[in-house]
Amino acid sequence: MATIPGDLPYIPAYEAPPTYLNVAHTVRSWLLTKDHKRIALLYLFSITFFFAIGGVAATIMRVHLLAPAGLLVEEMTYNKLFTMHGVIMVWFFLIPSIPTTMGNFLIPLMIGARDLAFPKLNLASWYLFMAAGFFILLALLLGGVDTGWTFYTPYSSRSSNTYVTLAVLAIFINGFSSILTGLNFIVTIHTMRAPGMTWFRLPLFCWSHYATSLVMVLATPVLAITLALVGIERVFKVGIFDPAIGGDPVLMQHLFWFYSHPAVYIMILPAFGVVSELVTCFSRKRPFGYEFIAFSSLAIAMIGFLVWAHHMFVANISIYAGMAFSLLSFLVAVPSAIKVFNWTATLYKGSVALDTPMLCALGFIGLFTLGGLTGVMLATLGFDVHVHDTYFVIAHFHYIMVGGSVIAYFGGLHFWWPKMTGRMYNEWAGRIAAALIFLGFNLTFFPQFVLGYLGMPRRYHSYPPEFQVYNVLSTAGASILAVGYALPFFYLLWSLRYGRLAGPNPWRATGLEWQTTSPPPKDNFEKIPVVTEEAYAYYKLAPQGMAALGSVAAAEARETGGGES
Amino acid sequence: MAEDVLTPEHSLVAHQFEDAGQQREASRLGMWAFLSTEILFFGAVFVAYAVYRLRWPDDYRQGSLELKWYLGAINTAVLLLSSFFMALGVHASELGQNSRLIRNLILTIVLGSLFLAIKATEYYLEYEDGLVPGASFRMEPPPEEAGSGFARAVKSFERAISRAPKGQGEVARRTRAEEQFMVFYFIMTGIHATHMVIGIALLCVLVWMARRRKFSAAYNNPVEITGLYWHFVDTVWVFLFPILYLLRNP
Amino acid sequence: MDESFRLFPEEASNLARDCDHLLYYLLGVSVFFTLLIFVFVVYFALRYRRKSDNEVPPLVPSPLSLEITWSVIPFILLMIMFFWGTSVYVKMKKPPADGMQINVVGKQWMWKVQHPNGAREIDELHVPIGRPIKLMMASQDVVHSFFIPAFRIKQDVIPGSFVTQWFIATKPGVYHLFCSQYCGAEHAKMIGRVIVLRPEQYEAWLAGAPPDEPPAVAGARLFVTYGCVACHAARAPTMAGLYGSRVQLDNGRSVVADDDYLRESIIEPGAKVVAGFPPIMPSYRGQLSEEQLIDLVAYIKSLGAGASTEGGVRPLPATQPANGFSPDRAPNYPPARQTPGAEPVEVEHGRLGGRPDK
Amino acid sequence: MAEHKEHVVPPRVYASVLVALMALLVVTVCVAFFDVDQFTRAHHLGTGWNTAIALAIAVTKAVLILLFFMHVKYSSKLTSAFAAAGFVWLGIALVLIMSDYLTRNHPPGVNPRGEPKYVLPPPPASDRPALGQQPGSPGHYH
Ligand code: HEA
Ligand code: HEA
Ligand code: HEC
Ligand code: CUA
Ligand SMILES: [Cu+2]
Repeated sequence: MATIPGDLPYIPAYEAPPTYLNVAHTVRSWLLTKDHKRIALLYLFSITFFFAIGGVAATIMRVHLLAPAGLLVEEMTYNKLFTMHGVIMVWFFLIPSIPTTMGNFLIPLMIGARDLAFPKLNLASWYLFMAAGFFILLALLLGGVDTGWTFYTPYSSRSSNTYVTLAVLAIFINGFSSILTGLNFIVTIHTMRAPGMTWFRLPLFCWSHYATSLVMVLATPVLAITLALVGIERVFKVGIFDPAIGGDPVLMQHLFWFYSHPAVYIMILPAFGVVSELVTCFSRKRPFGYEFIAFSSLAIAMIGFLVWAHHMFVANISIYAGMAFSLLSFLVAVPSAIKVFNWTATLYKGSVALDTPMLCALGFIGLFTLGGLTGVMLATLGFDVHVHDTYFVIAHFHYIMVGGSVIAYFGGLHFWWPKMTGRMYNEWAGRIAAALIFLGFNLTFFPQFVLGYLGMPRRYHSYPPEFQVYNVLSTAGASILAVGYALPFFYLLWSLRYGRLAGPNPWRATGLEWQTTSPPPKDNFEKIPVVTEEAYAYYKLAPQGMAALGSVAAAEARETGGGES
Repeated sequence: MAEDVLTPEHSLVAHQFEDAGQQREASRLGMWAFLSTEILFFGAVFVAYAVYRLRWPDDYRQGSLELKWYLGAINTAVLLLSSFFMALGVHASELGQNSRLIRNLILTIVLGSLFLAIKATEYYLEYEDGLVPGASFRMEPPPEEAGSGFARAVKSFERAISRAPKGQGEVARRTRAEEQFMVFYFIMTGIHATHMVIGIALLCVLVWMARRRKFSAAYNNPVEITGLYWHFVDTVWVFLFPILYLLRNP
Repeated sequence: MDESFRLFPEEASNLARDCDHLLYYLLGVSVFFTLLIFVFVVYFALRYRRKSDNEVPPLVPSPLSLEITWSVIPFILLMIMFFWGTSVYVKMKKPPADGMQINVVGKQWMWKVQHPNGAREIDELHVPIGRPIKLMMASQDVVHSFFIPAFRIKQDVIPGSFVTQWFIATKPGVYHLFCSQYCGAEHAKMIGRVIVLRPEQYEAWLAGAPPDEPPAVAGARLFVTYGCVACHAARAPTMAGLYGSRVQLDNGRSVVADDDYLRESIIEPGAKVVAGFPPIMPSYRGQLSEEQLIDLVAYIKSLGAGASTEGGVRPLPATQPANGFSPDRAPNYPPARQTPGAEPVEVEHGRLGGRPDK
Repeated sequence: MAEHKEHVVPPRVYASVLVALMALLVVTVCVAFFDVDQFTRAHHLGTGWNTAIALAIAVTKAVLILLFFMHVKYSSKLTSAFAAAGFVWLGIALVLIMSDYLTRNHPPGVNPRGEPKYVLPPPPASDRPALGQQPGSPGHYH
């Protein structure tokens, strides 16, 4: 266990020195803050906002698809809805979600640093994000974009008469926000670790964020320039990708996926990190195969760069290239498998507590497995030809992105909520929400696998009647899902005022972030801790040691239903 | 050395760092990570260029032939020289020699601006030749006498240095692929020039800071990392020059 | 069986069976591992539930052998997927030489189909069973994707080049035809029907369809109206025997004159210039529609394949019509969907065929 | 600060690097006006040498700048790793994208469009522009 010299006793919040939250109250102190924890909260508000917009778009789409001819909206409106849904969910919610909120908040805490290496860049990154958000909302309000989140040329550069240029600009700017975040994490993890915090004592959360950051830094510029080229082609009517004026549309797809496949690992690797933390904490075990989990993150990040053309198997690429990319895609499944098996094995002989975060983590393992396995099916050449661009693909990636990343995000949010706010949320509400999300999710997206194999193409505003049953099931699931997502919104807000005080370590986790107060003081630690032990050394604690780890706020909250403070 | 007023070290270290060494390490690593981003930023266009160049080798070569290689060569020399002065500037700052630092930074700025001036001239000549893609791209190469007096002077210079007798028979028509070459030419050199402008702005800030004696042998991170950036932009040009101007053989 | 609870689409081509078998394997692996993980997670979570708040479980060593096992087993299963999937893919991409060529042009938002004898249809594709069909596809505007779920085939139709797809239909019926690549407002309406007929029915249908010029004949006319003959009778290389031959280019390379080369030579003559000829041919980019290009290429192909390289004027085929056609004459398509007398008498209505006409 | 005194590169090194860079610049320009392929083809050494030489010189120049001007030679392994990463990843993009474009239409028969498009040429020597002739002068179109 790592120690802070002069171990802090448990200090109730009202006597505590100012925390990062109440050190200053002005709007200015928030908008110009360089504190990584405050920036994390700024991000939290922003991405929640975007998640709601993306979710509303999804809900409208699902309701619309209740009837074969479509219920609600015009063709073009539907097209703009799924584009906005994809663009916002991917770039404005999921890619920033875990890194910019939990990553920002926790990485310095976990490695025992006072802040990220470049606090100003961190703030700049948020402003870039907001600028990008402004442009994407502007595009939405002016009339929307209809190209799909993939912006394939020549449709995007020649044919569409919607606000493509504006949307492309927004994503361009957003890319730089993402790059700055990644850069900051890389440098922080390399140079700012506390004394004694060697690489193999790093929490797995940091390992996976390190891998994520590499992908952010090395892949995002390619997207930026590709979309810039699309914009240039569109505005100046010159021939870059449009075959009518001398270009090659497939090249655009290559460049787009060179970013966008690695980007899916930007979305999942942080979730892996969160799940590693949750599984270890709630089974009080050192993770099974720590090094394997750590290195598989790096392996996924690396191999993830070599597989992009599996999105283009029917785009007339050379069949040799098809084979190479298929083979490499299979290789990516091996490190993913290692992770899944190691998490499962970590439970073995553990002390498993099924609190909300853990429920999310276990749900994640199951749903990610299913999503990943269907990904492997898609990487199979002969099979992909049939299901490419059908609902099978939609189901695959929602299983990973919603069933995986978003659930992990919710798990992490609940887990670190007491650290961020100092309050416990209502445990039973949390469990109900987790169960609703799990059920609603499966009902929404499982039927889409069948739908996809039956041949229903994606991005369809209307569909043949024999597909209706599955669509109705899916919509029914989506409404349960929506309720599941809305719940946390309320009880988390509620807990800010009425939640039980959490104390520094409500879950009795190891890890430096739990050794400072909740919420942490502005500079994180009174004194930079010195690390003397590996991470997750639960087994070294005697039961008394476990008791000394912290309050049992979590257990009490569970018993009393999280009530008054 | 003696000219420097050494500021106490701790005031230069940002609060999140333990000491100046950590800070230096961090800023340097940060810059290198940023440069790897930049490599891929430029790189994607290079890849696209390579794909198309392989597809239309002749048209792209034809495009190369229409560029003014001597201006490109002069610009390369200018930029290499500026990099040299930048390196000397960093050297000066490492030794804490403030006035030498300022001198070298200013030389770098002057050369960088000269590069941009030459580049602008080139753009102008290309505009007169009808090489700007889009509506003003001319499929027929302009007749020898076309253009402003300046352009005509350049052309006669060109005739003088070219060894092959000109003006025999028809000149090949320009093709769409050649226009595409020009698209890439303008995008690549345009992004590069934008980087130059940013670099010059950073250098100006450095001069301003140096004037106010912000740097010392103990603290010169901004100079060092701006230097890295400048050299990187130079490196990009080192590749742009041959692939755009010099691949003129079949 | 209730229509709406179908789990698998109809198998109506030679490729469908392969794809489905592959699916069974993939499903087997997926279901197995999903269940495995589910079962273990649930079992462990319940079996090792926390008993007391201060419980401290022991350290469980993580043996390397276990890590290796659970890397290697999936790896092996994955490699089986790879080889199996690839073999199916290669089959899908390898058309037999004797295929009957049907031309397909995609445009926002319809599929235009032309049969070898010239018969045209829109958003419908009549094919006979038991015969390899090779689709030669082109797109007039943006990327479309030609998708027949019952055949398990799909091919993006990329503008700017010809793409091909092949299949042998095996089961008479009416099946869906979808456009599966987003292509604009009415992407969801860019759908149609594939009508699979017995060979005799197909012949009957062909005979009943309104006659139209076969592509090669139309191409011959275009060759005249667009002034190609003016040059290609004298100053420019002859077209006879060009298709399939190896053409020497002026940059020292050589290419095989395939469909795409012919297409490119017309659209972008400067891209590959034949050795020994001046690059004087004008570009026809933007002047010829994809259909006209297909026609021209068909015409050039009809002039014979081979490796003849001697120059000289070769005669235009006898079918060459009189001059005087307006090149921009609207193509004379039969009205969509009302192919008279073409409705097959005894097509077993594919169970998927319930889609009403738009 | 005494414990990690940075390596200070003497200006003499910079000057020699500059000289080398300028020399390479002159070489690359000169080579561009000389049709190397003409020579190599005559000796069965393949084609594309002009491009190869130009790129090799560019790489050399870049390496010189990186090593000396940018101090990679004197920096930590970590710095070199990040300096290399960008180039390596660019290489990935280039190689894998080219793996598609260069193997299109292979093998014969598999892709309906026929045989490999580009076949190595043995062109008649007389067709080529004379040595040293300005490429692109109208003459090269016969
Ligand atoms: C977070 C996002 C995310 C993640 C992590 C993944 C992960 C994977 N994806 Fe997915 N994918 C998307 C998001 C994601 N994908 C999106 C958004 C699209 C659609 C884009 C669009 O067109 O709009 C897509 C599309 C997509 C396609 C293209 C489909 C098409 O359009 O035709 C393919 C094809 O190969 C694919 C494959 C894979 C593979 C092999 C993995 C692997 O990484 C999965 C590895 C994981 C496992 C394999 C599970 C765990 C393993 C075990 C439990 C062990 C047992 C395993 C075996 C024996 C195999 N994905
Ligand atoms: C991170 C990524 C992400 C997430 C989280 C989701 C979430 C969901 N997606 Fe999304 N989806 C994509 C990424 C994502 N999707 C992408 C990339 C595409 C492809 C786009 C394209 O084709 O270009 C796609 C496409 C897509 C389609 C296919 C459209 C088509 O092809 O025609 C469908 C259809 O069912 C769908 C449904 C859903 C549903 C029901 C959810 C649900 O999980 C959403 C549930 C969320 C809510 C319902 C919001 C709840 C929040 C609140 C209620 C808070 C309250 C707020 C306030 C009070 C302010 N999605
Ligand atoms: C002004 C004269 C001219 C006209 C008009 C013309 N061509 Fe050509 N064409 C040429 C010349 C010269 C070449 C050989 C040089 C080259 O490849 O560009 C050529 C080459 C070709 C080739 C490649 C031949 C080979 O041997 O590989 C094809 C195919 C072709 N033309 C088709 C057409 C078609 C179809 C049209 C009309 C739509 C047309 N041409 C109109 C002059 C012309
Ligand atoms: Cu055509 Cu979608
Ligand atoms: Cu992918």
